[in-house]
This record gives sequence, C-alpha cells and structure tokens, in this order.
Amino acid sequence: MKLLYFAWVRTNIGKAEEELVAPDHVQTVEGLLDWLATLGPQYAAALDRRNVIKVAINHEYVEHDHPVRPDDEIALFPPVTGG
Amino acid sequence: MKLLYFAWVRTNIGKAEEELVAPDHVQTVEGLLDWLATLGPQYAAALDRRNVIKVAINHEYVEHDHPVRPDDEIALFPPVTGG
Amino acid sequence: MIRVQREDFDIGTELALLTEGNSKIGGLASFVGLVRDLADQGAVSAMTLEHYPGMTEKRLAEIEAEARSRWPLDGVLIIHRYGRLEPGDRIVLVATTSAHRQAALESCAFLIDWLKTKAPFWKLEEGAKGTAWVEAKESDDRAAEKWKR
Amino acid sequence: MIRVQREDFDIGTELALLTEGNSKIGGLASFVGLVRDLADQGAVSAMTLEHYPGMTEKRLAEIEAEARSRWPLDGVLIIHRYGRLEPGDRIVLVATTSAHRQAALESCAFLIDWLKTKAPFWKLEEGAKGTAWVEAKESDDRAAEKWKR
Repeated sequence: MKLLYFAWVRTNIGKAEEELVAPDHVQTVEGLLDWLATLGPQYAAALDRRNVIKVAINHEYVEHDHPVRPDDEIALFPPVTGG
Repeated sequence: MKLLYFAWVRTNIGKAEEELVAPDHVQTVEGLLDWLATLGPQYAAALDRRNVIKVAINHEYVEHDHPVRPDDEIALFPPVTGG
Repeated sequence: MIRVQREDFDIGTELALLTEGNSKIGGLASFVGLVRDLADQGAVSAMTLEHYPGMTEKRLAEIEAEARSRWPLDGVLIIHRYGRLEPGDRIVLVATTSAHRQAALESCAFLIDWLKTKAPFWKLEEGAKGTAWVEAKESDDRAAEKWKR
Repeated sequence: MIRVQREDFDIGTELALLTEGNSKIGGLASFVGLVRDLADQGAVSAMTLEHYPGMTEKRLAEIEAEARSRWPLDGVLIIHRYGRLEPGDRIVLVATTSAHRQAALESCAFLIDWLKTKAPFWKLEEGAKGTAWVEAKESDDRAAEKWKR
C-alpha cells in the first residue's frame, strides 16, 4: 500500500510518502496504525495522539475501523487548518 | 412645516415637497395625516393605506403618535425597497 | 465608510482599498446586489432608484455604527447607487473586514439585511405594462428581525 | 469552479467573471481569507500552506456540490492557495451568486466554514521561536457543526 503523511505526521515520521507491505493481520486503519507505531520511535511519536489522526483512503475520509487493502493510497494527517 | 413625499406617496400626491402651515389642532403625526387627507382626493388616495406609511421627522424615523412642530421637516413614504 | 452615488463602482478597487496596508485583517466579506432581469416574467427591464438625500446617509451611518458596536470590525464600506439602472447593473456593495472570519461574515449579512428595511430607497420598476413601485417584501422584514436584540 | 494554486488571484477579476453576462443574478457574496500579522503576539511573520494534491480538489468539488444541493446558486468559485505566504497575502476566496440574496450569503458562509474543517490544508507558521504547525480550532468545528443536517 502507498502511505502519505502530511503536516506534523510527515515532519515527525521524516518522510512524505512510502510504499509498505503490511503483514496479513493488518485489516483495518486501526490495525495499520498499531503496526506503523512499531516501525520506529519516529512513527510512535507521529501516531502518539492516535485519536486526532485523520485518515483518507483513495482521497476519501474514513473512520479508524475502515478496512485497508494492499492497493490503497492511505493518507495520515492532523486535523486540517486551511482557509 | 416642510413636507417631503417619496415613491408612491409622491406620485399619488403629485409633488415631491411643499411648505404647509397646519392648523393648531394638528399636534401629532396621526393628526397631520388626518388633516392632509382632507386637502384633496390625491392626498386621500396617497394616505389611504395609512398603517403602512412610514414617517421621518428631521431624518429620524418616528411612530404615528410622535409630536409634530411647525419647523419640522416631515417625510412620508412607503416601506423602503432598496438594497 | 458610506457612499450614496449615481455612478457605478468597481468591486475590485473598492475591496482592495478596504484591506490595503492593514495586515491585521483575517477576513473580508462582501455582498453585491445587482438588478435582476425578470423580463421572462413580464417584469423588469430596468428600474429607477429614488432615495431621500440627507436621511439616506444618516441612516446608513447609523447602520454602520450598529455593526461596529456588535462585531470587532476594521473596515466597513457601504456604497448604494440611485438613479436609473438596467439588468446586470450593480445596485449596492457592502463589505466588512475583521481579524475574525465570523465577525466579517455575520456583519456583512447584517448590514445588507438592515439596509433593506431601514435605508430610505425605493425602486420603481419598468415592465411591459408600464412602471410600478416595488412592494416591500415580508421576507426582508423577517431577515431584519433575526438581528433584533 | 475550484482552483488550487500557488499564485495570487485578483478579487475584482474573479468576481467580475462570476457575474459577467448573467443578468439573472441578484446577489454576489464573497469571502477572502488573508494572512494576519500576529508579530506583536510573538507569532506569525509568515506561513506555509501544505495540501494534499488530488484529494484537495475532490473535497472542494464535494463542498461546492453540497452548497449547490442546499441553495439555488448560479455560480460557485473557490480559490485556495498553497505555498509560502506573508502577512496581508490572500489565502482563499469563496464566492457565490444567486437570484436570491440569502442564498448567496448563506452558501458563502457555509463554503468557508466547511472548507476550514474538510479541505486537506495545513498551516506551518513561522514565528520568533521557529516554525509550528497550527492546531485546529474548536471554534472552526463549531462553525461547521451548525451546517450539519
């Protein structure tokens, strides 16, 4: 799957995007976030305030219980502050 | 007193303004409207829908029970429709 | 600022003047009223706006003062035209600037709603069957009511 | 119409395009958001707006469609900039036209309120002590809430 990070999720993780192959047990956004947080301290820090992280799959907002699939483009970011 | 008429009050009466000396018993807007309506059929027609006529004395909106004085500038007009 | 004038105005120029050189402004809200072409309803091909010189400016200044007392505003601009106007012509511009978005948006809506029921302007419409004075609309009264305190 | 761009825009030109040649329009409402100078509070001297290309345009188009489903609108314009902006710079323009004043005013307020909580933009402020990501405001959530159905 393709992961995209924005704003402080991006600056904490230290990259804007990456291709990752998640283990089979990662079936939902929740599971994905749990697994990402194990990839290193910068991931753990970026995902620390778990409940505020917004998730978009293929450009649509989804809740944390939404399923994830290997060919998804999944974006993680803080609440938006434009306008 | 100086009377000013606008919109259909003006077109009904047939003039935009006039100087009038009201009789002594004309003490309020109400009394003024009663008296004006006796000045001719065009006045009666203009003031027929009495309750919708708006009144401004010296550029300030007033109610129909407001006193009138000989040196007032008194404007009579329909509800406004600008904007 | 209040302007009552026969001439047209340029929206871009007016709005630029309102924000120029003031970087404390976070939001600029504006509303422009235009003459609608209702020819397909047998109505307006043009209209003439009458007003009460002297009183108009005072009442508009009062409306501006009321807006400033309710919201923290930087700039307030009201331009209202009079005379003969044709479909598509601009009638009125109201614009407000503030550090805060909601203050600008709310005060702009307030200004036009109050102006519509308080500023001494009257529209004489030219239609297929001659001219007719526009009747005041209840919907405008209701719009003004909601700002009553 | 939706535009997401680095370049500045001219308010007068954009609003003129929105009304040009359509004399069914009775009202044009607009809102412009600008970068505020908070230097006296030790905060912003400038900011950088990040966004999510592709998703941004889709979410803005969705917001436009939602406005059109709620109000009878002729034109809808949303321009949002990204990149580095300085105090006084324009960030966003939303504008709507309609035969009816309230439709234009309400939909304009709706667009900016929804955009603020739904369009994927993030502000990185440059202050005296370095850079910081702007935190989302509860007041913006409340402003969007009031349009929920």
